[in-house]
Amino acid sequence: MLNTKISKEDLERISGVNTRKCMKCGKCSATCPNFDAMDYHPHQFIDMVDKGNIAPLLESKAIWTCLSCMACLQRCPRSVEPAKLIEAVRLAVVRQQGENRLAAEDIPELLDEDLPQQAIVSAFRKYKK
Amino acid sequence: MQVEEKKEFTPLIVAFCCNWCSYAGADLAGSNRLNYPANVKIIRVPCSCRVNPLFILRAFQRGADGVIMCGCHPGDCHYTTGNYYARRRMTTLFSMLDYLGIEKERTRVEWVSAAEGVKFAATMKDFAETIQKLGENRKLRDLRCEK
Amino acid sequence: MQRIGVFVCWCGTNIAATVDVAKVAETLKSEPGVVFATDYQYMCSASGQEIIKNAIKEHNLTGVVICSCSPRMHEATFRKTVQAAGINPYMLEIANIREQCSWIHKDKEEATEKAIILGRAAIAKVHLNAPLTSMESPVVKRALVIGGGIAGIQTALDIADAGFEVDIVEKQPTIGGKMAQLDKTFPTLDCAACILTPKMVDAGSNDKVNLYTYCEVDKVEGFVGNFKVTIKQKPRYVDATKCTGCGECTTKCPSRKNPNEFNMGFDNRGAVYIPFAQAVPKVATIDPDDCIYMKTGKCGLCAKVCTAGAINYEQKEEFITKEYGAIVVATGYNQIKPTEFEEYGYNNYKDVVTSLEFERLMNAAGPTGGHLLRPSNGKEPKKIVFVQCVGSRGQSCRDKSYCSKICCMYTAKHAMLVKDHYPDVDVTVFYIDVRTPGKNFDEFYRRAVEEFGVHYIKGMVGKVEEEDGVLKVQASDLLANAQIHMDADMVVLAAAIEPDKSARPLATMLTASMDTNDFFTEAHAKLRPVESPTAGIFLSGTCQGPKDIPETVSQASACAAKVIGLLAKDHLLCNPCVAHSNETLCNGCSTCANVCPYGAITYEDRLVMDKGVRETRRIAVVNEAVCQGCGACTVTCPSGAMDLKGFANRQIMAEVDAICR
Amino acid sequence: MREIRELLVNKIKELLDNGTVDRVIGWKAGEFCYDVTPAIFTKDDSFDDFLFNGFCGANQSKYLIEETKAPGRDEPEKGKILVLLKPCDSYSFNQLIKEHRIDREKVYALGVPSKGMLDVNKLRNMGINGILGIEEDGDMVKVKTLYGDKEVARKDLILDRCRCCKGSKHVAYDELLIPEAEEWEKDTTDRFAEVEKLEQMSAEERFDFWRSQLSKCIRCNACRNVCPACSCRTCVFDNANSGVAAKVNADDFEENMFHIIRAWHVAGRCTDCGECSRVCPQNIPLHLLNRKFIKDMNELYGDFQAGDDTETKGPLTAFTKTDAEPSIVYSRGGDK
Repeated sequence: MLNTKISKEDLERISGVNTRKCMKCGKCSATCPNFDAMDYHPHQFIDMVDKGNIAPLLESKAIWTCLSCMACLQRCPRSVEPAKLIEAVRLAVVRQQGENRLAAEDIPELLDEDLPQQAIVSAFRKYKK
Repeated sequence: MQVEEKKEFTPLIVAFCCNWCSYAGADLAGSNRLNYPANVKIIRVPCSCRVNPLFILRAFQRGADGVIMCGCHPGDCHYTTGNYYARRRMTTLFSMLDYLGIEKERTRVEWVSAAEGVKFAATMKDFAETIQKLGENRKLRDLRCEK
Repeated sequence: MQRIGVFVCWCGTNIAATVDVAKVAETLKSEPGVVFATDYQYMCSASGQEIIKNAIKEHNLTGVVICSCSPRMHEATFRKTVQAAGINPYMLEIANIREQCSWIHKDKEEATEKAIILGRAAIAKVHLNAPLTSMESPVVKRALVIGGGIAGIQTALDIADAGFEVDIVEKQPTIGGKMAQLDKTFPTLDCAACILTPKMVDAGSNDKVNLYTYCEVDKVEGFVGNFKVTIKQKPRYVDATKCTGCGECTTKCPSRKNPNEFNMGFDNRGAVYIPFAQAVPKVATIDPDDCIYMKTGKCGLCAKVCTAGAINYEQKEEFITKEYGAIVVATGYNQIKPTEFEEYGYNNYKDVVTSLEFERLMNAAGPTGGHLLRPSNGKEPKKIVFVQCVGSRGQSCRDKSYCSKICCMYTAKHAMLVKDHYPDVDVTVFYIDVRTPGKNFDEFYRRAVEEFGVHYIKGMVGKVEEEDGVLKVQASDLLANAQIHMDADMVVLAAAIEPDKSARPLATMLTASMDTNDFFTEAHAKLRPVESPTAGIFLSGTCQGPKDIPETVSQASACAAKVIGLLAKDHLLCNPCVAHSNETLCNGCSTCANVCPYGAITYEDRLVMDKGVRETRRIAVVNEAVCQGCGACTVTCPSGAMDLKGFANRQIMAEVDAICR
Repeated sequence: MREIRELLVNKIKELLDNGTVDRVIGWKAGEFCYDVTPAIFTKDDSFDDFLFNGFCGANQSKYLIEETKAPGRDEPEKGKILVLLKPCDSYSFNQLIKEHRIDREKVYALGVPSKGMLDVNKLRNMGINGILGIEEDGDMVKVKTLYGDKEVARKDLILDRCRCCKGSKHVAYDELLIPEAEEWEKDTTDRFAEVEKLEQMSAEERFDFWRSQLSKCIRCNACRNVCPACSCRTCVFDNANSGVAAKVNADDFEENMFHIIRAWHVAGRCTDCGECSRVCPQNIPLHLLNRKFIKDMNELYGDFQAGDDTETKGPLTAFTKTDAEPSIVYSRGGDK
């Protein structure tokens, strides 16, 4: 059972992100290369965390499909750094025992030669606390 | 039986006010008949950046129990930058006084605009109460005064 | 020892009801130096002032203390009074026993006691007062305007209109500035040239206005009323007095591959050129970097075709020094080149342009004759995407932190003009916020949406890539929570505007302060918006912050009013309560100059006699015409050499002592 | 130490001989072997009594104010003066140049290495008295006393101020005596540790601490006279017109006042050279006042080292629009 008591403050502390800096320009989601695979998009993470609407994010597919490519972080004109916030939501889930989506031992099987280095690194990042 | 006469302690407070904002704020408090303790005495200076630490120490030396400095809000200084310098000077000076063991509540900086008569009166009232509670300034005064 | 008179005002019952005025006068009479004390119903009245004047004469007073209302109320009145009786107006101090005493206290005993203490403090101060004389400095009745855009032109014309001479220094060969490059202007859509060029002609032909085009400010000395400015005339290689502006040379020049700055590089000009047809002055200029003769010594075609004999390859830089009473900064802005925003592909794709470039593409006098064509293939675009806030409102190193203010409106204008000229073209605008405060501005924007059918989408563009000659735009539609992919033939970037690069070194020359974005700082954000804190320096137009044309013109005229107010005076009376450096105490350490917001402190080597020794020392010198008397220097000076007249260290300490007695 | 002295004397002679400089500020023995006094040597002087040892701690930069000032009337124009700067002295040197107090053109600055200077009080605290002679020998110091010879580890005698040394790099020089002087092995202490300890105390404890220290002050002005930042031509305390002139401390308040104002006047300019505490005959830890200002300014306005260069404005002559408010003082320190 997921701990749904993760608060906005927890996420801000883990990520160092200040959601109030966002000016809702959507540049993060405009930049996102994996937009279609995400049920919640970078700008929504910022907005929903800001509003304290966190439970849906903890259950979301997006925290696993986010590539951690950091494009949104790079492009954000206000340095809000959505990627870090998504990472924080993911960590909030992963840090609960047994909630990791991917076991370390499963990863080698999934690797293929075309997979970019970054994807492998981010896969490990998503693996466990 | 002799009863020692106990005089109630009324603190002496010196307020340095910049001419353009806080002194005008004090005037506005007056125009609006907003009461604050009579033991607050105002000294007019052109700008908060004119307040030399020597003046503050001098006030304590001569028996002031609290010293407050008021200036324009940062960004609104009549001379554009004066209160920015004053802010750094007072912060470091107050920290030094605290370091020497002088009660930190005896010194204060408050930004009061010409429109903030209410704030001026409230600030002075509050500061006077704080000093009243702290009691007499004994740590930083010229003891010759008592002779 | 001073002979001090104390005058306690009743202010009707305002003071007298809560303060025992007679007791105050009586008590203060026994203060040292007080030779006369009285109270009266209204000190500020004619008869009250008479009492003061008589007492001064009768008792040979050297100093006056008035216990009355706030000095902010009647200090000026009483200064005149004492001056009329023959003593220096600065030998007066006011004890504020109304606003800061009678009005706020109810207990009469308490208020009376406080009034006495306030009176004592004023007496203690007067003891240390010294007569002060306001310095007078003459005003040179000529203004300099730096920058010849719409702001500079408007300011100059208004100043000239008041009968004062005014010089405009413009670094380009012609005045006109950015506005000359614009097509139409919002919110009325009248053409920029139609409203600007008459003003340019006015400026050129007005005999009170001198144009120094192709010139730069080289050096500024002096202070308010008395600036001495050296202007550098860059060589045009054309004798401006002979050139008739016929343009023959510009058509014959064989060096043709030089990007035309006026048309944002969309076409080429000759090495000898006149920026545009309505240029003022209409004089040709040779760019030595492009000229074949200047580079190789061969050609000289322009000299041959010039019947006026105006071409002069030997022309040299010249320096002109003139005096001015006031200087107006009107250095304007530039639009940033969004080269660092690689996601928009500005560097790679010709069809991604900035809005100023787009302005030229739409302009009837532009490279395409006003026919909107794609720069890549010269075909008409069918779909245009506008992106707002490019480089504005950001916090990263490539962004400006401020809102560029004009983009929302000109983007709406562009979108509307495109739809007006080419109704079939699909126009989409990506925005973060649409900001349209201004008369008829929001109506204008709504017309673009409602009448012309421009699509406004909330969200930014994340990526622009070209595929088969089509720009693929990837963007957010935040309200639909979707990432959109759309094709476009052109992408127009509303890139941020920034102050002109020449502003920073100019600010240093003028000792005028700037913010971190290099916009000039105004003396007061609300109450003195067209003056720099440095006396005699005025701000016109976008050098102070982003502005549209209506706002620029109103600020330019406001600025002119301030300049005229200054130039109308024959002399400036300086505030005598200024800083003063004691030469025997001064260390020459420069700390005071570091905190002076006005650049009023300079240093000179002076022969000083101190403790029986005569030696040359570096000494701080305060320019009393420039100093405004804030006192920042007096506190930063460790040796106490710097003091403030009228608010001297000893005066303030005497007040402290009197209060704490 | 001997080898360095020899190297130094040779270098000085070379610079005097080739006319680069016409005099040098060096050191001579005072009454005792450990009270070394700065002294001027010229070409004609014998260098036999020229000293260079662990007691040559004095920061010489301040002398340059007098030595490089414009000549008075009828005075001959002097040539360049050679100054020997330890790494820490070079900060004061820079600061004085920033303040236009030294004419850089009239100085030849030779950077000399330092491995920490010695504190004779530490010998005394070990119970070693009647000192006749001190000889440094590598890591050891040999002390000749009335009561026989003693040997002490050099590191145990290092001045406290050197234990938080700014490093062996000179920030200003014309030439370095030993170009690649290596960092000496110091028993490093955090220079703000003592300040922090005080900050942690209650206000009453702090007050008692400072009263017990400052009440020792005999107002000899040694701290003021040695300080390269406290170098006003006329000090406010000596200026009859300043309103605060005082030659002696008449009471507790004036003891406080003198030291607060002294620390305030050098705040943002003090390079933390530690000379004030070194010369105090009453051993008052005066540097703790200066360090408090330095620590506060570092924490509130960003790290700043006075004398790092000759241009940067000090923290009290600069500002940012978002500086902390003075009320921050209420929430800092030990007793909140």
